[in-house]
Amino acid sequence: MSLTELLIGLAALVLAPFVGGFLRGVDRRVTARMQGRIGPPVRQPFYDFLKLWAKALSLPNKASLVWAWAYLLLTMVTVFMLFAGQDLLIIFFVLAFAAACLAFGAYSVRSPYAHIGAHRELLQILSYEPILLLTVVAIFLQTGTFMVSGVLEHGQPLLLTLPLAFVAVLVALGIKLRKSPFDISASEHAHQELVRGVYTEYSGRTLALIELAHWYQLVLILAFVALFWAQPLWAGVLLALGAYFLEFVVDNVTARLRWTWMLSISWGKGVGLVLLNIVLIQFVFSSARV
Amino acid sequence: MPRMTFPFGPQHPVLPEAIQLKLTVEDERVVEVLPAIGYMHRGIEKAAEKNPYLNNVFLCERICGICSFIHGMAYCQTIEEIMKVEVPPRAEYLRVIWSELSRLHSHLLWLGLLADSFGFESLFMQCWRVREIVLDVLEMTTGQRVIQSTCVIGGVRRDIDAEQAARMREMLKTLKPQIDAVIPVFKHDYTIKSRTVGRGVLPKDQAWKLGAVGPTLRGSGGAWDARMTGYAAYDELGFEPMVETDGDSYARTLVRVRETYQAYELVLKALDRLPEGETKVKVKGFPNGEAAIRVEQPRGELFYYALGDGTSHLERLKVRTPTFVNIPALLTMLPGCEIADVPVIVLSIDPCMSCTER
Amino acid sequence: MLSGESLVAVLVLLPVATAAASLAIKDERWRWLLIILPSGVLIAASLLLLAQVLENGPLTFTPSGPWDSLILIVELVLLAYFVYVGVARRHLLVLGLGATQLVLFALFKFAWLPSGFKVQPAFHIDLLAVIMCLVISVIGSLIVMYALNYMQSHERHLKLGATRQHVFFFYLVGFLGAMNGVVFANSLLWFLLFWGLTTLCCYHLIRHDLTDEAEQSGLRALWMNLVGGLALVTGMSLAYQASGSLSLLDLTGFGTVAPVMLLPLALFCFAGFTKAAQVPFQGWLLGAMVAPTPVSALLHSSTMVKAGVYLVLRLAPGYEGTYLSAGIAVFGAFVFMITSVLAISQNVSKRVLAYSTISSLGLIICCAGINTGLAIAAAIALIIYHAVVKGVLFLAVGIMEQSIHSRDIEDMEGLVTRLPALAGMAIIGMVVMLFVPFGVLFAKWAGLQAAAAAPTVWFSLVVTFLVVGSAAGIVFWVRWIGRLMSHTAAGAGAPEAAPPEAEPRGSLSYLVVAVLLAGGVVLSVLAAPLVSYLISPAGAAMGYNPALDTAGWHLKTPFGFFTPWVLFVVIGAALLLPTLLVRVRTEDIRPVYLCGEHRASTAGGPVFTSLGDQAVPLVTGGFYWSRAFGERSLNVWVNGAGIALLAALFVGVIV
Amino acid sequence: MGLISKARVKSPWIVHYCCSSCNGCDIEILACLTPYYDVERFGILNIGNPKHADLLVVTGPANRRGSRVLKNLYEQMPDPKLVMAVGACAATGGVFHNCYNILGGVDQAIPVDVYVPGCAARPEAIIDGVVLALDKLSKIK
Amino acid sequence: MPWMIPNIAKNLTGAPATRKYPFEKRPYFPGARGRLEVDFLTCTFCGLCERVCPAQAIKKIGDKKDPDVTMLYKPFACIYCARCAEVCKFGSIKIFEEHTAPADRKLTLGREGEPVDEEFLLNNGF
Amino acid sequence: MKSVMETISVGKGDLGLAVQRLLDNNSRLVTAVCLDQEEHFVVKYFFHKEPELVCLAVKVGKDEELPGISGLHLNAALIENEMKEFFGINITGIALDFGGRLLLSEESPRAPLLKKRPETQTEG
Ligand code: SF4
Ligand code: SF4
Ligand code: SF4
Ligand code: SF4
Ligand code: SF4
Ligand code: SF4
Ligand code: SF4
Ligand code: SF4
Repeated sequence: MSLTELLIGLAALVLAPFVGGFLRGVDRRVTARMQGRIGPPVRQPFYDFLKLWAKALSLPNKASLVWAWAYLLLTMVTVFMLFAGQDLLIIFFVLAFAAACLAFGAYSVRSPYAHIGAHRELLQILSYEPILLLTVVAIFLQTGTFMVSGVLEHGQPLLLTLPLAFVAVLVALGIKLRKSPFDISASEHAHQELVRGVYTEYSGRTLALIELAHWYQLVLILAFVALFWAQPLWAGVLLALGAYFLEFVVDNVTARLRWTWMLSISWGKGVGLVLLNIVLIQFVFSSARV
Repeated sequence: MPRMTFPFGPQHPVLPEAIQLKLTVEDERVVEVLPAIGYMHRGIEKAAEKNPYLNNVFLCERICGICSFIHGMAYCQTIEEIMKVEVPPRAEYLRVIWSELSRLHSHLLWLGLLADSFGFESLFMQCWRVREIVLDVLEMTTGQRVIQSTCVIGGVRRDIDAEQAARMREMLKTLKPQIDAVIPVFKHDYTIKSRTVGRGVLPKDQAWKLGAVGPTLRGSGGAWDARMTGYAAYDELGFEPMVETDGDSYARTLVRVRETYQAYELVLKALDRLPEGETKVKVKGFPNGEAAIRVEQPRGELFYYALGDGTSHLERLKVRTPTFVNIPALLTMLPGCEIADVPVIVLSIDPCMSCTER
Repeated sequence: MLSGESLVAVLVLLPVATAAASLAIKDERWRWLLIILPSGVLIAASLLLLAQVLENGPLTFTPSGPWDSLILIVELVLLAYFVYVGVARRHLLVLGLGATQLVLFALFKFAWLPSGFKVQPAFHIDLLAVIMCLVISVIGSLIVMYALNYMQSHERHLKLGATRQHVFFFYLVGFLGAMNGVVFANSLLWFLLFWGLTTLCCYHLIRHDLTDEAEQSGLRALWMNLVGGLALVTGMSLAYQASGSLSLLDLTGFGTVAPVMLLPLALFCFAGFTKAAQVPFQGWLLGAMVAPTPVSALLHSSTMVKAGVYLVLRLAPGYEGTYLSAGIAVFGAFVFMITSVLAISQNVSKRVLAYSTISSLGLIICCAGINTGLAIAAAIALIIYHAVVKGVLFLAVGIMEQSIHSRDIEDMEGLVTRLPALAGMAIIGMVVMLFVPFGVLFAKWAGLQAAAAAPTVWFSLVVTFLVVGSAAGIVFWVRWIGRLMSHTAAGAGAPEAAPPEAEPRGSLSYLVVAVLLAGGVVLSVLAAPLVSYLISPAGAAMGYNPALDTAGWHLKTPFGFFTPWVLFVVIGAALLLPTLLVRVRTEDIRPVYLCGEHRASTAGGPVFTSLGDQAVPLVTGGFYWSRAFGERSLNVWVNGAGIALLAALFVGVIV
Repeated sequence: MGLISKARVKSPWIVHYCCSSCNGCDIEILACLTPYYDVERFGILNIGNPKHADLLVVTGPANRRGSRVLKNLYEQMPDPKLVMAVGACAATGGVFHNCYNILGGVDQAIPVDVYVPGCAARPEAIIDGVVLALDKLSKIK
Repeated sequence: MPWMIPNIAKNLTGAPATRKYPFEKRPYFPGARGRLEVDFLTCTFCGLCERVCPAQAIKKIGDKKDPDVTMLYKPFACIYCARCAEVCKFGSIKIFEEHTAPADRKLTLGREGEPVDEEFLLNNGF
Repeated sequence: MKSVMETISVGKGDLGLAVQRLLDNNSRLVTAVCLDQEEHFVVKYFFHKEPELVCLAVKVGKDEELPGISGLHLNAALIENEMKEFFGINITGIALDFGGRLLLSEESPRAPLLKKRPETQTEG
């Protein structure tokens, strides 16, 4: 890791919450507009965060505190690693650890809603993890490296050769962002049968930590999407924002589905698409391989 | 297999009102449901004995705030029957208009809540947005959005004059295309169908035997609607019940969808044929005798029984609401479904605990 | 310093001698002494052997003396004994397989091999063998020590009249010797004997409790392993016919192999699959759970199944670049995935562990099949880490089982408050098993990269299996950890949390678990030196290019980069920060959300008010999705697919 | 004071409990969330979980079972927290004042900070009530 | 899935439906029952309104001949049914269209339309 | 006019038979109303007999038992529970007995709908 990479990574750590919070604000605003409402101001997530931060401590037990912190810190590591140009596989392994910490936090309390939420969270991991990892492999097959820095140096936009994988990533994105139809373990929107699922037992400051971690995660995932058109950078940013917008649309035109359906979509269609894409590039673009 | 037993309610974001379902699940599958109710019980039947009978109109309206007009009307009809009051025809028509407006807003409200129960937030918003127009019409014609306090014994307290009628027609005209825009989503959307088709199936004979009423019964193919008895002006307006045969949550949705249109048509028809004349007759004396009345609410058949002994206070008032008899049906639908289906199936009978428990 | 030869003698014969002695001695106190002392010697000897091999390179020798004849006699007796078991237990499969193997072996030895045929050298001990020996001797000895405590309680629970521990320790300790023999042997004739001895020990250990279930499981293990034995004998004869040699060195002889050699190699690998309980032979390992826990621990972590993967790995240079290699990779990856998925539906702790073992072995086999320097390194790393961590988990579960009298994960709910030390160790063990930056995942990472870099269309299938399998792994491990952790804190309306049960922290079995766990963590931290001093050289000794660069304690492949220590720091911070930053008072602890109907919880957990204002205890059982992932719905497909893949393997090899 | 206090005022999350109300006020509260009134403009979210909420909105009079639930919910909310009683029932029992299972207004069970009159309370009145509640919130240290 | 798209597309491109209350107040419908005012000066203390009030939100304290006779009105108990206004022969009860303002105390209005203190209410069993 | 009603008085013992006869006719229970008439209860069972209502009236002494009909018609279970709870009327054999805790809670008045409730009750 070079010094510049280190600095970029650190800068990302500082900036990501602002970008993530802002994007969440945009999300809420645009969603409101799609619903014919005015919606909250774009800076709303920051108000929410500060308010939660200043609430009195109230916990179901001490362990949940540790897991909330672990969730945040591990997520921050992934953001740092991505922007410092590190190994994509490791990034997603760490991300899985982070997601597991969220589930651990929910499991650590004997609470029915948190438990069911955690069980469903596991199913979500089961759904998106293969897509993400396999996509990383597909990227590797194109670029010959697992390193983000290497992917950035790759001249050609990945989207051109990995269109199917990109579609699958959009599915994973929806699951990761807990957007309808995949908001089964915990919904951003409260009217869900699990109350708030994995977040049910958190409150105040721990909830703020989790919110912060979500902002980081949003940045991470969108940055990963941007890798599909890494050069020039603005194209990648546009691509990521476009994908994000697409998630709003899908969120607003679908009902929440059951987990069986989610699994069959993500394994059947998601993993299937990436696999197909890999096979395709091995046959069609075999000359492009490094 | 390991089980989980936990309370679903009384405070739960997807439950419209306070009721607790004690759920026992295996994995995501519900194996046992026991309802714990009484969170909404007030004692209205007793209070109705303590109040002068004329005041009870306002009490009865507040048995439920959603179709409050119909509750008030049912009470009035019961007393009118005991006291042999002839309600003027214009009042009968006005009663139909407000009843059907109540149904219209109630069904739109329900469609929204259903959408909410499977996380279709934008659809919920859209339905409620459309519903606001109906509320505006109600507010304009009765003075209040949700609890109208307009029906009284002997007729109605307010009239719809020509100017209001014109404005009402205008507002209803803007309503139609908006309803048209949301209904196809319920009918055709893949995700919605996958959440409702085949979920919470209630076969026809079971629906009948368990006493199910309203869209719950009609969704299972039972062709019974209390409006078929032709109270108020339904006789003259003509009325056919809306029936679907599949008996699942989707069928119940379709029944309500069709009733939404039907209510809309009925309002316009009643408005067109609104006879001239008095809206209210003076009522003298105290009720002496008994009567039982059935009217159709958005959720189904409502039953009122009153017994008067010739004093200013009733001897007994009994209200049996549609949800009360739909609960046994609900309890047979739930076992075997997934946790995620619980809110959808519960909502599919459009439960109203506030009137169930009175 | 002792000579290499004598060290080998110690490592193979000392266990045998100890075993024999423990059979004779029934006194508890003496047994402790008798077991602990040789265990120490064994560990020391394996370390010395490591030093030797690191210094002087592979150790190759043939012991002098009439060993060959002895081996032959013991082998014949062993096979005859299997036949006897088949007869005595009226088990046709055992009988048939034993008899066939006996006949085939006798024919091969007496009718085919020229008399006086000798395989030189009998032993070839390279770094891979030493690593295996370390795993066997160190972890194995620790497990044996653990068993001392365990078996006492076990027999107390069973209320046995006369102790049968001497028999138990006979097989348990003898097992270690046999295993060391397996990994040291170069002569296939010797190899076959040690291989058969592990089968024997395994059979007796599984049926140790002598219940019906134990007998059945023992016999199942026996016949399945005899299938492997038969494949081995057949392979031997074919190999001899093709190459005229029975030396593993020749078989894996560097350079290209003749296509005719592929079939015997495939048969050997098949034998390895049976021993490693790969689909469709997973049944014997699942059934082996009926045995006392030290047996399971031994079978799963350091011995038996490891012999299977060792063989496949050992032969890897032999089939490098062939159809067989690709087939093995696909097969291993498939097993890795499908057993992980099956584990999701399991609520019996030992079954979860068993499936996870099979799954990990599948991954090792898959890596062997990928057959590049990186993959081989990954495979070796996995063998090490898996052995250590699986040891921890099995031993911890063993103690749990004796404390709570159940092996059901459901009954382990909230064990962190009841048995904090033990549950804590188990949780850390599972985390080490599952997440970066710990060793097992490092190996998985390397394996995945190796698979992705293997350049044929086949490997996209392998990669897909691998990613789905690792996701499934997260599900069952995290859920299990969750079950252990789930508790109601004191202050959340609870009068006081139930006091933890008395945990005998100082006892030997706790110590063993702690030592193994510490080993797992330390080895994870030391992943870089481990790779550069042991794993890469071991691969190099087998003829692979070292593929991992460990400069600056990073782990670097040609295409990826991993710095474990950063993550260790973060995890440390995550644990420390909240403890340092936040003061939690009891009054900050709130009852859990129960829709507004919670009541003061009892020691048994939260309570809510329900029907008729009655208090109802909350029940939070785990989800296992058995309709979707259950054995009942999947087993037919799983076994079918396993058989199909194996068939494809052989068909491809033959054609 | 300052930033935190502003954030509190800008981000009131509500939990709603329907305590033997007639539903009239409940649906008006819901209507506040929908496009025509859209209280999310003020950062209001109907979060549905007392542990996350700042404002407990109660409709309907306190009946016997309901007041038990109310106390539980109130206890689970972390400070600072407010209670808003919506409708005549929630304030005094309203039309149900003489029902035998009714204890009276919500204040019979938990302390109430803001009362919103009406039967049913109009969305505008509810919004006014929220504004009043936020005013109180801004004064909490 | 595509069935909702026209709706959200229309919403996204059109103006939001939101009434910007409290910044913009829309006119009330004539005849809406929002706020009650009892004109205690024209009131004759006949008590009719008290008798018809379903919520007991309006009450006469004392006898007509009593010099201390007063009317009490509880806007927080009132269900705005307007029965009282209907029966009052003296038009002493007026209904306004805008709603009654929320407050942090349940005010009871007395003689001059001023809040009455709690103690008085308690003493008179109200 | 709106709903025609025919009332049949039946004895306590004949209730089951009468109900069964109605059910065989594809009628179903709409609800039952209990009336407290000082020295006895009158329970009126309203049946839906397309499209009219039929009322079976049964007179029950205050301390007599009334056999429940929920065995014949599950639909009646909740109604019978409620009557038992509100009036203290002794209905036997209810299919699903909530034991007086369906709507009323511990602290609620007992049998609140009786005209003259026992002195010990707290006023609601
Ligand atoms: S569903 Fe409606 S009534 Fe129920 S809690 Fe949510 S907003 Fe309130
Ligand atoms: S007589 Fe009775 S009912 Fe009539 S006004 Fe007086 S109190 Fe009311
Ligand atoms: S059924 Fe429910 S919504 Fe309809 S009037 Fe009765 S209480 Fe109201
Ligand atoms: S579970 Fe307990 S009692 Fe049973 S064999 Fe194991 S240790 Fe003994
Ligand atoms: S105040 Fe009126 S509308 Fe609101 S809940 Fe009470 S009775 Fe219903
Ligand atoms: S007589 Fe009494 S009621 Fe009439 S105006 Fe005078 S004070 Fe008022
Ligand atoms: S409006 Fe109705 S509730 Fe209010 S004071 Fe008048 S009569 Fe009473
Ligand atoms: S009815 Fe009118 S005049 Fe009579 S007491 Fe009431 S307000 Fe006064």
